[in-house]
Amino acid sequence: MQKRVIYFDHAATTYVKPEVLDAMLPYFTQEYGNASSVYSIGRSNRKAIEDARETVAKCIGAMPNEIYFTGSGTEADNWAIKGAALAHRNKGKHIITSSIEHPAVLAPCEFLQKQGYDITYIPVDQDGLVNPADVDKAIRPDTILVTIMMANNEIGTIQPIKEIAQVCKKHGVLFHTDAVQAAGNIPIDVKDLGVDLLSVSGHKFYGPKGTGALYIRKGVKIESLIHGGHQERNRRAGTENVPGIVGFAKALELATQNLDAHYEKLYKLRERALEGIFEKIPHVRLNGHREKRLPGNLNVSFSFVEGESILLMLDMKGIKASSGSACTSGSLDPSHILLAIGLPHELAHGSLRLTFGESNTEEEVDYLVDCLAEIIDKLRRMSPLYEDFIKGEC
Amino acid sequence: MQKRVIYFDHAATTYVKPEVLDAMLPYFTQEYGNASSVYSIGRSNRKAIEDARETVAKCIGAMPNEIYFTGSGTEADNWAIKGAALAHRNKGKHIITSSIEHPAVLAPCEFLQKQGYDITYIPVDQDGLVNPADVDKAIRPDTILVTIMMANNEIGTIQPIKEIAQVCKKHGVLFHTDAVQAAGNIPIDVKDLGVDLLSVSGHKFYGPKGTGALYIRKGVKIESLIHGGHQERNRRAGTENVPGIVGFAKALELATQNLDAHYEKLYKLRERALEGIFEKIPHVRLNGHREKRLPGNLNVSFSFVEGESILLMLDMKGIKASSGSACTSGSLDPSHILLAIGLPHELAHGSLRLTFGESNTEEEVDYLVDCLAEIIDKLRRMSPLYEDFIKGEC
Amino acid sequence: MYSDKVMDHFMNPRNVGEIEDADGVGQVGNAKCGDIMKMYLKIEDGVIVDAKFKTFGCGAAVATSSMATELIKGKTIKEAEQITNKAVLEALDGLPPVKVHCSVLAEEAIAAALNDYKQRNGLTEDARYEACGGCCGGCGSYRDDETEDH
Amino acid sequence: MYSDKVMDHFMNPRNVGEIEDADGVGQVGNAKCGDIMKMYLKIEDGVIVDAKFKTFGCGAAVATSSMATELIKGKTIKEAEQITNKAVLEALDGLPPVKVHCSVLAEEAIAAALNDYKQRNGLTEDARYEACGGCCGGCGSYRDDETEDH
Ligand SMILES: Cc1ncc(COP(=O)(O)O)c(C=O)c1O
Ligand SMILES: Cc1ncc(COP(=O)(O)O)c(C=O)c1O
Repeated sequence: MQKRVIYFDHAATTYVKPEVLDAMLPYFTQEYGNASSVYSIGRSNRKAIEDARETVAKCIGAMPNEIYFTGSGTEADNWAIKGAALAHRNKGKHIITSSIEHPAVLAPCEFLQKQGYDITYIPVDQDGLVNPADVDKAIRPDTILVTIMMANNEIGTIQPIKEIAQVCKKHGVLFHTDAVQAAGNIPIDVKDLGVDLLSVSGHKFYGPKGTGALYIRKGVKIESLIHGGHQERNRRAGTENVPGIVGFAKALELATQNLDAHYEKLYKLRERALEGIFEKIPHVRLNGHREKRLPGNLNVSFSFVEGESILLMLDMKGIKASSGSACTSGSLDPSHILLAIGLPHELAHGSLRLTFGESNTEEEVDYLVDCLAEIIDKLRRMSPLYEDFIKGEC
Repeated sequence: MQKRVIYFDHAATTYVKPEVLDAMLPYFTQEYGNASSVYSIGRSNRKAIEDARETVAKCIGAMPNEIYFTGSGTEADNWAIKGAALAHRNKGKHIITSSIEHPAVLAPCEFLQKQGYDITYIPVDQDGLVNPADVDKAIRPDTILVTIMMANNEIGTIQPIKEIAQVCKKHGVLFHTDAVQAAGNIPIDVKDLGVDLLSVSGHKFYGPKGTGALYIRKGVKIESLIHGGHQERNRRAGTENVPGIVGFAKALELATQNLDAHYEKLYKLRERALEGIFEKIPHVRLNGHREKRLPGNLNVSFSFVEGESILLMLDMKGIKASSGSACTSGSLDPSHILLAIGLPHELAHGSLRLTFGESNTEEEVDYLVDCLAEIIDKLRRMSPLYEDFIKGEC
Repeated sequence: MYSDKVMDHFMNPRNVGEIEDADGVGQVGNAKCGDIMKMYLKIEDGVIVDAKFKTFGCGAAVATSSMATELIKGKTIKEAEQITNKAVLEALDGLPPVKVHCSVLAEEAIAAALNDYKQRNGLTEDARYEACGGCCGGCGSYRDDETEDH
Repeated sequence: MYSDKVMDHFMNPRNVGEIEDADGVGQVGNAKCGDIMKMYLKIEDGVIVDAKFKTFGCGAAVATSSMATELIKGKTIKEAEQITNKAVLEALDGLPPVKVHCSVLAEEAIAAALNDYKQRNGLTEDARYEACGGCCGGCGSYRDDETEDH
């Protein structure tokens, strides 16, 4: 019996679209030359890379020579943060970030802290929003970098990036944004946003894993993270992953072309799920901003139950989702993001993230809602917290 | 008219073997779940990664938990060198390397030099060999790392890694070797070699580009290069490139299984080319050690002519090769490796690297020799240096 | 990640519920850490004739609760006191390293319920049983990043 | 990387060779840098009636030598002196940035040969013409890592 599989975890990773894989395939077995070679097979690879660079640039409003391909979104984040920190340490060692960043940003900041840098974590409000005025206040004469994500990976909240960029510009401080979750889901125009550095990751928009890119505004000084050969205009060494780069660009191109339809579709699925859940299940709360959020992101907390249990039971029904519960992260604490928006530990443990994608249907959403109602009921009936709550009520 | 293509540049990069691509394909479009997820689609990815790790470990005589997947050979080299430098800086800041390393090793060393580290470059003899006694002499109380490549990318010379490792062990100094060119061409057993750190790159043994691995001996302290999520046991962050990892392991497994036959085949092609060239073309010299060299590597210098010109003319005949000439490297100097073995600039500019691979044939080699004889003759007839030489002779 | 046994005890937990007139009740863990186990025992002539539980927690927490109640049913208090977290682990065909603390929690929940019984019956001098706080990591179940995958 | 014109002039270079009784010979560049151009001129009544070259160097070095000889043949000395590296570049439909110095070298080679002719005929006071050393980068052809691909 083939079990039905319904994938609601597109923020974790997406499948590679067939058109994307098709674009990549020739570069594995046929067009495999080294892109730095003088001979013709290498030159066709060089052209493929430069075409990809142009495509990516166009998709985010940059110039081709402002795009640098990396091996992941995490590498792009590490490069932006450590590279800027190293290049500007003579000016100062103060970096500002937010309390709800992805580990790909937080961990480099913590690393730098151990190297003698000073990190300020801007808090967020109950919806997960950073207040640009807080950034303004936090900037000091020795501030060299502000890094605040464009859209959050767990609660989907979209930050006022343009306003924060203006604050940074006013003070002459570099601004990096982690747009890994934003790319392919909402429009990105680096010039309009006014950012200096911006990271993206291929496997979040139906491109291949192990690919990413860093936008570096022309004129921005930044040290390399990976030193070696002359690739990527001397800034990111290593034989170019040609199929990966081609697939990355193709995926971003497809995503950008269809952005409105994509947004509309995911938004509808999200709202349908949201309404269904709130209608059928009591004691639930929405995490993240009601409107300023990624179209495909739904994050809710169910009182009295724990997230991993929900995930396992959903999995038995063929539904794939994720949670901010400690039990699923391999760490001992629940999601720092959910705590940062003020959730008590219990509700953080009881969170469920559903992230919708292009192949999901309304029927799948309805099935999800039915399953969830049943699962939450079952888990609550075995929860001592629910028992206490009910007894307290009567 | 479809032009014949003969690829003699396998040290630059290889095609992906069909079996390798087949192993990768399911992970692009079907098995795409996040390997860190609790649900079943993610778990099958986790298993694929851990199976790959076991395979790679077996191929180089390591334990699975000593293998860390990276995004390239360059990243593995950077990680080994910068990671060791950072983790051991309290002991000292002296690093020893050789004068013929790949930029993926030299550039991180130069970077560290700018950060206040002290780098010693061990010279090589006319065959490109490092003398372990020189390493012994260079080690100081503040030496924290020795990094010397296993086999050279240009001249193919194989270093006495085991002897160098013994020297390092005697002094209690960490030893890293860049085995990017060695892997898949000669046997590697990390325990027998006695190395602490060893880097490899997938696209040099018929695996995918954008993949690599670092062997870190259990117990070796090393700082991360890419910080973020908990992947690779907290040591190399970023969503795992599952198809890449699977392809990397499959390729290394195939290469290791067939190592003897592979060696024999490439060795024969190399010797045939070598004999043909020396028979038909005067004023040529072999670069690198006559015996202690990679089976598929042939590097020769032709007096009075320049390398890029040779490559272009070979390309017109459908033959793809490479050169240590400055004109092909994008830098202003010819190969530092050829200069390090004592070649005058002129001969370094006139070098040609032919690196044979599994799909090459004897017939192709014979065609190469004929083409080369013709091309070198043509180029010499338009060379003012050859004119001077002939005039000097009579 | 979980064995079939664990998944079976998670999806079809045995002995879920309360015992209205329980002879001993014990609760360990706390919501902050994501695991709470509450154990109800019915004890007759020193023998555990019934056991039920309620658990807030992950799959492993539910499964270990279920297995623990199964293991102690029909046992004497002495026998039940000798059931360690290892026994629960083995009965479930093991747990991932990061989940081992759940089995410790189960052992503690039994102990807490038994202690409650003893106290009610004047069989112990401890005013309060010192249970494991339930907050992971305190009981030797630390992840070893060097040597273990998780 | 190279235009069709460059490849044509590289594969089928015009005017390769020596002129035994040349009226002017100039050589620029050096083996260290990988580029040497030697230019032979036959000059009659102030007009370049023949030009030949020998070049050690990359594809661009050969092609610019070839094109340069083509451009000056039939020209007066004055006209030839006004042929800049830009003219050579344009005639070849351009060169990659890292190869622009080759066109400079070609301009210098012509100048050196013309200078040799003038010296032999007492038309100049310079004892020795100061040619570009040929070592890349000195003539504004530096790579700009910020803005240009190579
Ligand atoms: C917001 C955010 N930043 C960075 C990353 C890191 O991207 P990757 O895992 O592709 O390296 C992710 C996803 O994992 C993310 O969601
Ligand atoms: C000896 C050596 N080390 C390191 C590298 C870097 O590997 P990659 O380009 O795959 O990052 C290469 C090849 O480019 C190499 O030949």
